[in-house]
Amino acid sequence: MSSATLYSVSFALVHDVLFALGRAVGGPVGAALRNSGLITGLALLVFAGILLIASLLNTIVLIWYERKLLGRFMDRRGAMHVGYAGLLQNFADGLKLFRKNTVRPREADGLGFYFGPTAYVVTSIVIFGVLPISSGWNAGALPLTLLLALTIFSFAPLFIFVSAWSSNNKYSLMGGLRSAAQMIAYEVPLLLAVVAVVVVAGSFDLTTIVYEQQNYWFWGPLVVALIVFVAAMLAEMERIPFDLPEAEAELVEGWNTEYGGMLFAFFMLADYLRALVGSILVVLLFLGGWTLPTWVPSAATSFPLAGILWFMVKTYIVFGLFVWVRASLPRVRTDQLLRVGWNRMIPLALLSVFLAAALVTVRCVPVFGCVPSLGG
Amino acid sequence: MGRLSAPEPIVLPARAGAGPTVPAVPFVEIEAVRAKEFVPAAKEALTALVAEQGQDKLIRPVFNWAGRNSLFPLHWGLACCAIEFAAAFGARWDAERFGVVPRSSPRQCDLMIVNGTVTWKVAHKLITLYEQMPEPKWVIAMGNCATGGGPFRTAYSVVPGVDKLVPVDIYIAGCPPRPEAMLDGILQLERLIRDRKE
Amino acid sequence: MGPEDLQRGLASRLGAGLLGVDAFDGTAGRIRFDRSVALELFRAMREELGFGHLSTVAGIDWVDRREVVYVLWSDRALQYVLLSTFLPADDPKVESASGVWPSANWHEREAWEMVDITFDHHPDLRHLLMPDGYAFHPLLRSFKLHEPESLEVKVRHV
Amino acid sequence: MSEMWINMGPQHPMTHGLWNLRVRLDGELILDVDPEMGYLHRGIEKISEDRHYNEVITLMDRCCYVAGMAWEHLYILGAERALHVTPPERAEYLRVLCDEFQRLGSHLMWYAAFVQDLGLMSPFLYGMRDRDLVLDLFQSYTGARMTYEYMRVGGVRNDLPPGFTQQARKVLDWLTDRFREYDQLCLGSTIFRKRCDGLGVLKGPDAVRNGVTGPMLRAAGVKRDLRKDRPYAAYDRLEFDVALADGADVTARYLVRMEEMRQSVRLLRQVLDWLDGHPGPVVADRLPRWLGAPYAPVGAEGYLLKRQYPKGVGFAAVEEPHGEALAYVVNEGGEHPYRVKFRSPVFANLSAARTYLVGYHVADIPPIMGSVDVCVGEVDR
Amino acid sequence: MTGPEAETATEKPGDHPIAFVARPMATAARQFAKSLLRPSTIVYPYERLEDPRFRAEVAVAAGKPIGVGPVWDNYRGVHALNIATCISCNLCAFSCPDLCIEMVTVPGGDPKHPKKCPQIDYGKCSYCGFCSDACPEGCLTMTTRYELATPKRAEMIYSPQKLLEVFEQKLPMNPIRLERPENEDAVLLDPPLCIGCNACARDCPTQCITMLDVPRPDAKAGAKLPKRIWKEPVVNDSDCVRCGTCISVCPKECLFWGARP
Repeated sequence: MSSATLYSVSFALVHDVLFALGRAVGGPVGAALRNSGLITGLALLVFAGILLIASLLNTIVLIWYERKLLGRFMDRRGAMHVGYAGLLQNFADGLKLFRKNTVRPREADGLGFYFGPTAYVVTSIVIFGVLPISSGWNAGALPLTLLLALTIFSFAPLFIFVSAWSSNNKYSLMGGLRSAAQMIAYEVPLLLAVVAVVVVAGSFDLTTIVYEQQNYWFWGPLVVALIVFVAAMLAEMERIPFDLPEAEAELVEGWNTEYGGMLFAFFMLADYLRALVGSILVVLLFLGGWTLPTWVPSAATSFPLAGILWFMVKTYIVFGLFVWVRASLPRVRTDQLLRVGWNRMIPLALLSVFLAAALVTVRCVPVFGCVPSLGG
Repeated sequence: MGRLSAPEPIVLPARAGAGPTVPAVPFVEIEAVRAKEFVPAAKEALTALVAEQGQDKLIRPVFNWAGRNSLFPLHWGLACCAIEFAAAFGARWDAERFGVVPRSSPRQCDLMIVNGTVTWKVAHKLITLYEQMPEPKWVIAMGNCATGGGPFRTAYSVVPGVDKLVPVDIYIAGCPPRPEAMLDGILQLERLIRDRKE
Repeated sequence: MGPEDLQRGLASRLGAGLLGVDAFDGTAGRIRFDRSVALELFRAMREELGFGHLSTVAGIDWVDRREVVYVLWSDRALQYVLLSTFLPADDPKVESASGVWPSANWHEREAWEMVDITFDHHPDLRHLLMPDGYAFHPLLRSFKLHEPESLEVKVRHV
Repeated sequence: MSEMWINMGPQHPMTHGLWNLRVRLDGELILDVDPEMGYLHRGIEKISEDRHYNEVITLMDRCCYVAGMAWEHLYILGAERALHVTPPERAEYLRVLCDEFQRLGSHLMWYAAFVQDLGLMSPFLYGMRDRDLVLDLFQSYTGARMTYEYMRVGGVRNDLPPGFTQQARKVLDWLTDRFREYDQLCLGSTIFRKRCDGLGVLKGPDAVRNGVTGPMLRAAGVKRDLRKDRPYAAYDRLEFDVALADGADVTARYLVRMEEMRQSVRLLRQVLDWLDGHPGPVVADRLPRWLGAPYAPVGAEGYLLKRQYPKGVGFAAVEEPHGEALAYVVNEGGEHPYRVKFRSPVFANLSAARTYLVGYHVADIPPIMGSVDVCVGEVDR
Repeated sequence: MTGPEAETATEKPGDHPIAFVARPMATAARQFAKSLLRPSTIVYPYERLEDPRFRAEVAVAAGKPIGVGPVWDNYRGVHALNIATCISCNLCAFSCPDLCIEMVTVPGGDPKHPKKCPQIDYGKCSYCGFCSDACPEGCLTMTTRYELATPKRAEMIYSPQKLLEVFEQKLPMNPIRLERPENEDAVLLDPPLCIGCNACARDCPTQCITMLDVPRPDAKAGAKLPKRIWKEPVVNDSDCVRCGTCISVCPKECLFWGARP
């Protein structure tokens, strides 16, 4: 599968099926079925469907994973009675929220109230279109996938603020403001940390970045960038210790205070989609993507879908780290958060860029790669 | 006076409703302990499909299954029972096992657990919160104060029973009820939802 | 510090307003005073005798008159002292202590609300525990509780 | 953003109970606060006037639901003075045992609620889990987890069951280990220190002027602990130190409460040793006739008392987990108290809210109010 | 981490920022490792605290804070009533601070003395245990049953028969019982008021009052003798349960509590 992209696979699938159908039907209908435009369209649909289902399923499993993990951190069991070990818990939650009435407050702005969460979840899903999950498992060979992914990723504060403002609640508004301030503040170090990776890898294409890590993973030489990236990503994902916009203790539920039913499900879904994207980006940029260190026996990578498997394992381990942080650290305050963002994170990120540039300049990257990284 | 007479040796008899005493269960089985209950439910739904009883019969069990397994109670504490309510979410009882996760915003809740004394001063706020919860929604009157005013029902400021303000689905007696009793109330509510005809 | 010390310390300053100092179990004594010297007594207690902490203000309804009891604590003497004054039931007014001890604010609001004792020059005498506009004073002896039978729950079968 | 009032409560995750903190904000800066109480006012003082002396105990447990034993003790001390009853010595030690276990339980509950306010998720669960052990001990000798109805005028209801002291020691050992863990999770965390240092500062003179008592006052460096200054029950025969800190901020209150828990463990070990070696009666011999029986018939017409019993006024003060609590019990010779007045420490601590909240940010409200340890039941009564 | 390290944590805040974030994370990770296979959760409807295996363990067993030890039976839950030994003395209803106990007639009494047993409304009961402390015969006790959730308010009212069912389940009962005080009050008589009406002896639940003949006092000149039958109640103190029924039915208020000389 490594030679084909996900789109080419779905294209071939649709192509074969439609041609077989067309031949079987014959006549003008059959000819119409073999129309290339129809094939392209259907292939896109299949592709999008696979992406959608894969990302949604992964998100739901991710929520379950977090709940179970958090449970163990807290000396309890977590969801366990719905399905085996609570695996169906989130399906129950989703179905229930689907059936719930959605109440729009009378004073809320109708357009923004519905548009915000919908756009938030849609943009969060779209990111998966450009993320390579294994070699070739993405929308295709776009040269700027990393930039595209981060661009879509940074739409979120806009939609959060729209939904917060339009729900006409003081807590929502404060949550939305905090969210916007925080996301914008941490956008800069996030991008600067990415720049460090880009400088070393020499490409904006995520697939290329992963292939650049065939010999050594980037977390060794770019450890400063990794720290900045993870911290900024925690802030972007609005997880503890940076979950101020949803700070339950002071702002009831933050910017989704007024949302219930399916719109609330959208918010939860989008939050975890973004968490998934964050973990995936960490894996892609610093942990070698779907590749394994060279000392691993080749049997571990030779079976079908091995790339995807190792990729998911890495992603879930990274997300487990986020959960660990969530289980053990308190929340920071807005001013502290912003001060850390502007005063600490950006200099650190600039330092990491400088380091990366220095590394590339003196061409000593492999030396660094050998010492601390697993991917020697 | 007031001395302790020698307690007799304690023998736990077999108990009606307590279920068999479970020996130490291995990890894999205890996680599946309730999953086994879903098999009959799935069978029922399939039977309905086979018998072509109509969409209604098929979809309702699915949604009722979803509804009863993800009850989000409103996160608020009125009085004593709120402490036991919190204890039920603590490590020892862990109500989240049943998918019960407290939410702070009434918009996201489908269960209001009235855990304490309701005074007339808070009554209209309680009604507002109830009305802010989207349908379908349920109310559990936890403890005697919510059920009927409890020890304070003669007082001038206490509502003698929250059922005077909002419709109550489950009453849990106790002053305050143990966390187990609260979980028992939630399980009873799940039974109610299972048999619900929308 | 005992009742005699208190008597000695206060007599000159208060004169006839000091009605007496009794021994009281668990405290340095109970000072009975006339409400006309209330503010003077408060100041003397705080500034001269060092009772810097006002614990509570309790109103008691004796049907024909009302009593206000102030409980003070001195960190120096490590003792409580009670101040007690009686007010006529038709004019239950006394000077507010909240100018001397800011902590008296809420206690006096509660006493006003529950036992209907008006505190002159109180900065913020409004309802504390009952809703605004509640017209009764529940801790008066004339205020009766519900009969339990009148509250029988009408069972609603849902 | 222009100035606005927001209502934090009555249903708000910060409040931990039913009250409403009205906050005037400029952006996120607090300009003014106005706590609005009374949402849980149950008229306990009024109902007490219609109840028999021993039956008021059931109300005391529910008055402050995280520190029921301390309030039982408070009321019982007041009632005993009003009725001229002296409890036996073993009952006094048992009361200290109850008080200190209650202090542990209350402070653990405070810890759980406080860290939850800060966004710390797992310590909340640890606090609740360890508090359940204390409640188990309570249950093993009183029969209930939170509403004990254990103390009686003139003593306590029953003696400890056999084997209690060994179990209690095991729980104390477990808790001592956990305290270290708590400190690592909170004090060991940079974010915690950054959040809590210099927050909610209430200096000693301000605290005294505003009637603030308890751990909040001791965190401001004022050494006032009624157990030491004005010993009641058996505290004068036990060794312990008063927990003190001088930061006057949220961290100082945290330190004081953690130290108090350690001191409680120390006290409890002494009390358990004493109880092991000194069996005896737990109820006084000389009680008023209608208190002599373990039961207390009231409300029955014809329960005639041919004799008027001596009148009296009882005044008692105990160091409750939240601070200084007072009871003023007026006995007019009847079966019911004529008037019962309680002084709740949290009532005074809350009334000073303006002094320690104004000037901070809205995100600071939960930790500050968490460090105050609000129990609405005893504020509103 | 051991004690000294924790001490340094409290003493020197602020240095080593990374280590200070790592310390809470290490604590959480240790807890994670401890609870990986067996968290301290009790899987409630399937495991219960009153199961012997939790009760056998002491409070803190094997590093897990579960199990309440062997004294769970003190818990005050639903009452159990042994109707057979109930003497209808009303003491439980008298002593109830919440007035949740009502005495209702049950079959089994004779028409003169209808047998009345407590009916308890658990929607009002505060589980204080005053009633079972007051019960002189030990027939009303509190058990460890606590599950009382019901969709109908009326189901919370337990009739004597339902309480009997609880009794027949042989649940563990509160073993701590109070002994009667030695210097208890007794029912005393004020003879000049007594008219010998027999009401007290008739209504006494333990039949401990007997009406005995007393000599008629000599009439003094001019003195008016009270109208009375010349019988007076004599109370057998060892049988008396101090329920006060006699005092409450006495039409002349001539019985009262007091110390017997």
